[in-house]
This record gives sequence, C-alpha cells and structure tokens, in this order.
Amino acid sequence: MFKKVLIANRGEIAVRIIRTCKELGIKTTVIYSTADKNSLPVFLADESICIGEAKPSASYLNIPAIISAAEISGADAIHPGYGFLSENPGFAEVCRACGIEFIGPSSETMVVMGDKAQARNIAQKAGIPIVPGSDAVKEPKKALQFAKEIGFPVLVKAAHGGGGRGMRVIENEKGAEELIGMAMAEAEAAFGNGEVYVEKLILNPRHIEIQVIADKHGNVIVLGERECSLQRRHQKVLEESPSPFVDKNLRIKLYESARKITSFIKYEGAGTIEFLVDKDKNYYFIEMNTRIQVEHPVTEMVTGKDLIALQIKSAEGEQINISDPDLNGHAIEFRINVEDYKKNFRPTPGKIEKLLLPGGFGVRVDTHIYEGYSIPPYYDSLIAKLIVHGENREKAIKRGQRALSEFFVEGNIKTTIPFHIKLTEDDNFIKGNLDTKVLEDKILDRIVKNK
Amino acid sequence: MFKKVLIANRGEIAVRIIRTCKELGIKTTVIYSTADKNSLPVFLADESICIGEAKPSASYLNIPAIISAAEISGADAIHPGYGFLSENPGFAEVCRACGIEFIGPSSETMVVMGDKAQARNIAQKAGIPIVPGSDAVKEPKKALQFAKEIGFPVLVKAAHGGGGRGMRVIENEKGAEELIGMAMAEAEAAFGNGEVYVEKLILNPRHIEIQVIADKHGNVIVLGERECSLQRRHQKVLEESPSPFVDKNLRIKLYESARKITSFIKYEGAGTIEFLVDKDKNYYFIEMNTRIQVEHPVTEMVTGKDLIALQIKSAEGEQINISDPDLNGHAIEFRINVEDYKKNFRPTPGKIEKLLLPGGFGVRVDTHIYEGYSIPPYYDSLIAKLIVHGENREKAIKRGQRALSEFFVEGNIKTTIPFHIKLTEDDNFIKGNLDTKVLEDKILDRIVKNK
Amino acid sequence: MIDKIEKLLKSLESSSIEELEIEIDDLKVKAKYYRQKPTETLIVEKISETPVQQTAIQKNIPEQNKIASENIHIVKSPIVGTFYRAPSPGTEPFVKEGDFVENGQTLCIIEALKVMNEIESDAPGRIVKILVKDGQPVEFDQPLFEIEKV
Amino acid sequence: MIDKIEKLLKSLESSSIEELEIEIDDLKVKAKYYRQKPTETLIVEKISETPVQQTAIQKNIPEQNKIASENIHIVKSPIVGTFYRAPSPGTEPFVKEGDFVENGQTLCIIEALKVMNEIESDAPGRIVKILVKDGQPVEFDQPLFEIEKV
Repeated sequence: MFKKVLIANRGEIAVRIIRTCKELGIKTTVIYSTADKNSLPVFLADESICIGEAKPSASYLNIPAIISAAEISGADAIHPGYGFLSENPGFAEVCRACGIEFIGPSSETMVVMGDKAQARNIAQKAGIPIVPGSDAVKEPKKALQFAKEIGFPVLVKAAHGGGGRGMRVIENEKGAEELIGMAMAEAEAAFGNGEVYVEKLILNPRHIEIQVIADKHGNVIVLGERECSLQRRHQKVLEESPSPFVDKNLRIKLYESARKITSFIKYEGAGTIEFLVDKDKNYYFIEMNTRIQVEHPVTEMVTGKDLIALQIKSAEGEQINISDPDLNGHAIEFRINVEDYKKNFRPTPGKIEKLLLPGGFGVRVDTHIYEGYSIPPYYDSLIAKLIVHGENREKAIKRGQRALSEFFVEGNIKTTIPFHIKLTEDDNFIKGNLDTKVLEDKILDRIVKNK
Repeated sequence: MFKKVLIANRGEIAVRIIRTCKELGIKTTVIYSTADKNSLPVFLADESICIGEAKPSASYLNIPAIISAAEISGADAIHPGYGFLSENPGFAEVCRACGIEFIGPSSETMVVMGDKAQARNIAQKAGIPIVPGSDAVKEPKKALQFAKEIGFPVLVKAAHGGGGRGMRVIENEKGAEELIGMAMAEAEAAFGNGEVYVEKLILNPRHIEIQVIADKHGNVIVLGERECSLQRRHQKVLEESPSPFVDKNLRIKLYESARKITSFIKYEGAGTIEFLVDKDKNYYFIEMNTRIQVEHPVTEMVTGKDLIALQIKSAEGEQINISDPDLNGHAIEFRINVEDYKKNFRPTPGKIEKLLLPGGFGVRVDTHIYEGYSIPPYYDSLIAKLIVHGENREKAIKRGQRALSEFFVEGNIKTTIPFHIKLTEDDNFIKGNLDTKVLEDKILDRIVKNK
Repeated sequence: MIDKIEKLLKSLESSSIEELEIEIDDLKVKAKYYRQKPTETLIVEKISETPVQQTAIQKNIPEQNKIASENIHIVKSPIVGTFYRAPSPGTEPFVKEGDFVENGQTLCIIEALKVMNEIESDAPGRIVKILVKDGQPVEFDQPLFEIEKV
Repeated sequence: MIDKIEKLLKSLESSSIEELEIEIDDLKVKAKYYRQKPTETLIVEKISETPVQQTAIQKNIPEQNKIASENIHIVKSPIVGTFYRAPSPGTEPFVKEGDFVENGQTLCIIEALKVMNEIESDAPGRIVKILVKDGQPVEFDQPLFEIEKV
C-alpha cells in the first residue's frame, strides 16, 4: 500500500483525492502555486509544498518542480487528477523513471489513446464500432475523396489536438475542398500539425460514456454509463447516470465494447470510453480518456463504488475482482462555475463573502471553496460540483432543484447556479430529450432571455 | 396532496422538513421565536411567522400561537418534527379540530403509547416480548413484592415520565423498599404522579430500534434497525444502521414484532419501536416513539427511502405499498453538539465565526448552522448531524473519521467533534462491542483523559 | 452575602448579560460585563448576517430602526393573528391616523383562533401611522402603530 | 468587609466584567476593569482567512512581514529542493552569519532532481540570519537568508 501520495493538482479534485487517501490511511502532500496558498487542499492535506508562481506553466505543469517536491516529501505515488498533467505521457514516464508510481495507465497507453487516429485504429482492431471515416490525411484532395466515399455531411477534425479547434462541419460537396484546407490550416496553427481526419457526421448524437476500472492483472470492471450530452462549446455542463436514453439492450452492447477495448490495450486504472449514440441507438467509439473525469461522482452515486479508491488500488497492483455493480437510482451532477451565464459565460473570479452549501439526503457537494475564499483568476472557473441522487430520474431532478435553491454564493462574483435552476425546468431536459446540440440550439437562448 | 405545511419546530429538523417539502412541491411556513429570527429555517422556508418570545413555552410549545399561525398562513398540515409538541396528543387533537392535518399518528395512539404501562400492555396483547415486570404500582410494598417475584436486580421507573428521573436500579432486597419509596417521591415531584413500575433489569443490554412507516390503509413497511446503544445519561450520541450485533435471524424476529405492534394499534405515520437486546439476543419491547427521530437519517442512507416524504405521504392518506427495503451498506450518525465534553458536556452556546462543513462521497450533513450564526442558549445543543455511508461498517467508520477531521467550527464555542474523533478510535466501538453502559463505563473516561 | 454575589457574578460569565443591578436589604451591586459585539465592521456584518427572507408576512414590516426615533413609540402585536381596525365589518375603525389616544385605549382587534383580542395602546399620544392593513395577518412582535408622544 | 471586597475584586480578574459597583451599608466601591478588546480588523482577518496549516516544511518559515523591515532583504528559494550550505559534504559552507556578500555570490546549493543548483545572492550586504538548516527541504518562495543592506 502507498504510504504517501503527492497530489499534482488543485481545486475540488485535489480535495476529492485527499478525502479518499485519508479514508485509506494514506498520507497526502499537495503541491500548490503561490496563488493557492490559502486554498482548501493546502489546508486539508497532511503536507503542502509551494512549487512555483501562479501561472500553470510555472507550477501545475512544472514537471521538474513537481518531481522535486515528490522527492523531498518522500511520496511513493503521484495522483495527477484531471487536466494539467493527467494525460501527459512524458510526466508519467518521468514519475516512473524516478521510482514514483504514476496513478494512471502506462505512458505507452497514454500516447496511443491520446492520438485520435491511433485510438480509432485500436478500436477497430478491438472490434468495436467507430464513426466511419478516414485515417489522418495531409492533402485536402485526399480528404475530399474520403468525404465523398462515406457521404456528406462530414466532420473534419484535427488529428493531433482537441477543444474544437481545427474542426469543421461540411454539409455537402460544394466548397468542401476550401473548407478542408481551412481546417488544416487551423490545426497546423493550433497544434503544429495540420493533419486532419474526415468523419461521417452523426446527426444530433448523444454523448454517452462508459466508466471502467482495470487492475494490473487483467480484471476489467464496467461501472455504468454517463449521459454527457448537455454541452456548451464542447464543454459538459451537467452529467447524469444512468442515461435516460440507454436501455438494457444498448447498455449490454456498450459494456461489451468498453470491456473489449480496455482489455485489448491492457489498460490499467480508471478510464472512460466515450461514444456517440445516434437516435436509432447505433453507437460509435470516439475516444478514451485515460484519467479520472470531472463527472466521476455520478458513477459513484449509482454504483456505491469510490472510483478514486479503486484507481489507487489498481496503481498499488492489487487485484480488483468485483463484478460490475448494478446501477442504483439516478444521479445528476451540476457543474457550478464562476461565470456570468447572461454574458456569454464570462468568468467572474472574485471573493466569496457569504456561502451556504446545500446538504441533506441524497446531496453531495465536491468543492474547494469556503466563506472568505478568493477564487484566483489563473485557473478554470469550476468552483463546485453539486451531485444529487434519487430513487429515479424524476426524484433526482426535484432534489437537484431543491439543492440548487439552497446553494448561496455571494460576493463580487456570478455563478452558474441560476443557469442550472432554469436548465432543470427546461422541457427538453425534464423529458430527457438530449443531444450534444440541444443546449446550444434549443435551451440556452430561452434560459438567457429568461423565457 | 398538501399545498402548504407548517413546520412547528426549529433547528436542523425544520431544515430537514423544508427540504423534503420543496422536493415534493409543497410550500412551507415555519414558525419561529424572536431568538430564531436569523435562523436557517426562516431563511429557507417559503414563509415564516414569528410566534413569540425565545422561551419554548412562549413559542415552540405555544399551541394557540402555532394554530393561529397555521390559520393565517393557510397551511393544511402541521409537521411537529421531534421534541417540543411532537408527542403531545392535545396538540394533535387541536390541529385536527381546526381542520389541519397533524403529520403523525392519531392522538389516541399517542396517548396510549406515551404511557409506558399502557404501551407494555398493548405490546403484551400484540404478542411481542416485554421486559418481565409489574403494572403501574402506587405502594412501595406492592412494588417490592413484584421485585421479589421477578427476581433482582430490578429497575424502578416512573410510569408517567421519562429522562431518567424517578429511575432506580435496585440490586437486591436489602433496603429495596426505601429505594422504591425514593423513586416514587422523585416521580411524584417530577411528573405529578408517583406511580412506578418494576422491571427485570436486563444487564448490559443493547438499545436497538426498528423504524416503521404505516399508511392509513393498513400497510406497514419496516425499514431496518438502528443501533443506538452508545448513550450518555440516556441520551444517544451516535447511531448506526444496521446494528453490528443483529444477525439475519434476530432481524427477522425484530421485524415481525415491530410489524405486529404497529398493525395491532392501527398505527399511522412514522414510528420507532425500541427494544432492549441482551447478550443472548433475547429482545424486549420497551417503548414506541410516535414521531420522526433525530437518528432517522441512518435509516434513509441504508434504505434509500426519504422517511419525511413517506411520513407526509402517509398523512395525505396515500397508499404506501412498497416492500421492506433491503439494507444497503452501513451508515453512522454523529450528533454534533455545542458542548464541552471535557467539562462534563456543558453546553457552550455562542457565535460561529468560521465554518467548514465536510463533504464528498458518502457524507451527508443535516444542519441549521452557517458561518456567522449565533447559537441561542434557549434550546438544545445539537448543531449538526454528520451522517456517513460506506459499503460496510469498517469503511463507514473510516469515512466518518475523514469527515470529522475536515469539520471545522470556530468561535467562542466548543463542539463534540473532537469527542467523536476519539470515540471512533475506541476499540469497543471499532469492534462493535456496544451496550447502553459501555460509553459511560468504559469509553468516556479514556476519551476525556485523552488516553 | 458577598460570597454569594461573587458566585452569581461568575456564574453569569458566559451568559449574555451585559449589565446587572442587585439591591438586597442594604446591599447594592451594579456590574457591567464586557460582551463582544458582533457588529464590529461593516464587512463582518455583511458576512455574519443571513439575509432575512421576504415573506408575504414580513414584507410589510417597516425597518424598525429607522422609525424608532426619540418621540415615536411603536405598538407591536403581542400575538399572531389577523388584524382588524374596526370592532366589526362595516363599523367605524377604532382609530385613524392623526387621532390622539390614551394609554389603555383600544387600537385594533387581532383575531386568533376565532377569538377577537382587543389591543390597547401602551402609550398616550398621536397616531402617526398605521402600519398594517385591515384584514392583514400579523406575527408576534410585528409593529402595528406609530404613536408620537406628546 | 474590605477583605471580602478585595477577594471578590481579585476573583473577577479574569472574568469579563468591566464595571462593578457595590454599596453595602456605608461602604461604596466602584471598580472598572481593563479588558483588552480584540481590535476589529484583527477579527475580520481571522475570520476570512483559512488557517494555514503547519506542515513539516512550512513550520520553519519565519513570518515574512515581521522581518521585512526597510534594511533587510530576504533571499528566497527559486525552486523546490533540498538546501545545502556547502558545495559538498564536509567542506566549508558558502557563507556564514555575519559574512558580507556581493551581488551574485553563491549562497547555497539547492538540489532538485539530482541537480545541484547554486543559488546566488540578489543583493549585496551582511548575512544576518540563515533561515533553513543544512539538508532541509525547501519549497518555492521559501525565505532562505536575511541580508542586511549596507
């Protein structure tokens, strides 16, 4: 068992990891930047080490400083959380070279799954459905030819990056070559590599992902799906488990596919396999995230399993021989950000003068904020995750509405709490009629204009 | 369905009831005393009505003022919470006479179950085991005769009151009559009626209670047991569900007995049947509480059922036709009081200057405190209930320790948080070797002296 | 006796008593405790106060501090109930704004549990303002009348 | 009687009583205690700051504000690592308390990732205090030396 884990992250996920470590009897060291001196993880951890200035490159992305901190603290493992270095194969490599266990998969796995084209190939080899499309292509003409083969509309995507840059929807052949060229130029500018691939565009798909945990002995546990279709600019805003759209039949198929690819790549640790699902319940692998995810709590709430604990257990080399847990009830996560949703979700960092956190039955809050805390402007705007659980989706929604109504954050900031309250009252949401475009196309306008 | 419920209580239980009402779409009115003007229930409820001065007799026990408040607010039901008027049959009677539903059983049931001697008779008639003992007796000589019949040691208890006053353990015949006389005098002084009853003393019993919910159509649902043996001066300090001592066989028997008496008295609403269980797993009915209890959340955590919602549903006259839920995992409740445990648990009301509430997976907090809140000195010292849930008892304890370690309350007050931290490290607790005396006899001294 | 006084003074240490006067036979004791006041700076106040909710009933309560000037006496409701200005519907109200009232003069009725409770003035003076409307529900301690002492 | 009063007054020394008056027969005593009032800003600060934890590493950080007087310059660690006073074990330390140092003069080594990083003085002056011990782990921005500017 690990004696001490260094947490190479900040905010709520650092708090989350400290909590499980405490429950497991593992000491914790958190690293922090000068901007996070008064942060909750620093207060809660057994030990904290300042490693650099506020900007991420000087601190949370500063590999030498983190490794040095791990060495002086005597930590035997590093938990990278999500974001920052969590999907950086180089960091995993360095950790292991220094004799420190990286809590995550091997760097080889991270390299492969971090490259969309390679990941597609793997999925195909593992025998799971992928979105019909090309390999990585350099020339616009070749890309166009593929597009014609699989049929319009198609999606052109950067092969070596994410976040929507270098991405283009092409409706039909007219002007297609030019559009492809523009996408390639964008990809080149953003990621230093202009290769793209061309995919069949799945119309109004749902984003549904499967959580897996794999140990170092070949055991793979599948822990249900998460419905993550509610997105704004490809950012998830609310997640739930189970998906209101997945029936028993589809769930069996998704489980089978997730297990197949996880076993095929000899994956280790916690991972998420993301699928697009069309209205006819056809599903297509899109990518695998080789880390714990922001939205993991909804899975914990319906399975009763502590994913961070399982992740650590896997890294320790222990056998995880439990069967796939049943999904019990329904869980929803609301991402609470310091953003002014009426002003295009502009971030509003500032000081929290007054705070009331929701509580009671079926309510969980994962947060690093407290009354008097100043949210630094250098990092992301997530300040809390409100997770609710109920016997069924309807009750979970009601509970979510109740919990949101008693969640008070005051200060020179705005939060997305009022946005979520309105979202839970939206008919599309209540009926579970979700897809990756519904928020932007049908819901957002109504909420912002307060209709 | 009720449109508006008036909550005739304060503190965490008022918050608890408001939460469920919100989830059910029922409006809430809370009454409050002048001392509770800035309290959380007043802030969270849809409507609040000040009904009198701080002292309970002028406010939370002031029946005319409460009824008047219900009338002006247009509430169609009153939830009495626990304590105050929750077991006052007169109040229930007045509510109904005024056309307001009292959320609880009939006043007749309350009268019968509020009288220990009558309750014993009922239990006996219902065919469930009771502690061998006498009817209510007035004369010391008669009491002595009973004591001899059932054999020493015996317990002499006031027939018309509780809280330990008028209670005496009598080890053997020597001086027994005088001791009985003293108990009677105490009972007379405390409750205006000197009648006592004489019971066989169960040595080192466990206090185990069964939660039931009954609707108005004869359905009785049994929702597991609660282990409440950890007591100080007959006050529970920590409760859990399931009991580490109850096996499948005993559980079946306890369920059956609880169901029998609940059906026998045609009970309606949420109720608790308390049993003493000796080391050989013999069990004896002691009393029935005709209200929701402080420790109800542990049952909610292992059954997944909202007891306040079921209580309201029952009062609305709905059918509750669910089967007895399985008990899932293990839950523990820590009662956090403003008390200085090193000074004989002396209450320390005061102002909360700084507050961090625990959170995360498997942690629930039911509380009415917030940063800046001044705890008034007029009411009880409970400021929060920390409830944790885990896959098994061991994990629940670890989670409890973790949650307690991150629960910070600062100000000119002391809380029982450090007491609970030490309690969770005690060997008797960890092993589940509990009885109603273990805290006072074996644990308390060690904790206070910090051994 | 002094010993008893000592015991008493100490026992009140953690109470919220600020000032105490005792007279017994020939002994007279006055004590003033230091009590930490929560109203130290504006920031503290803002932090420490839960915003009081606007309920249907509270909405109509004027801010007490504003009007509690030297000459103004506030008559508050001693019970929860419904406020009536007149002895019965259609009759003249007990008092109007501008009226002079005596100590003990009936100002209104508060109906609680079907009982009509006559509320009397606890100060003589001129009715400056009637703070609640006829038929309005009132809570305990709610200001009803402003009386200007003359 | 005076003795009893004396006893009483002393016994209230650590109470929160601020003023006390006693009249008994012909004796009249007035006492006023000095009670230190927590200043307002202090409380606000205390309220709004999460107490910074004392970790093994932070424990040795002196309070910066105290020492940051006009003439004192603090040399802080630019990296996380282990602090060494000498170029190698058994050799003389780079500097001792009392030494005068130049701008750019090596003050110590911080080992990070098996690399020995020489830390140079960023101000000339006299070393007043060395704030960390040989072989001690240091974090980013941790004060290492106090230099008195001359």
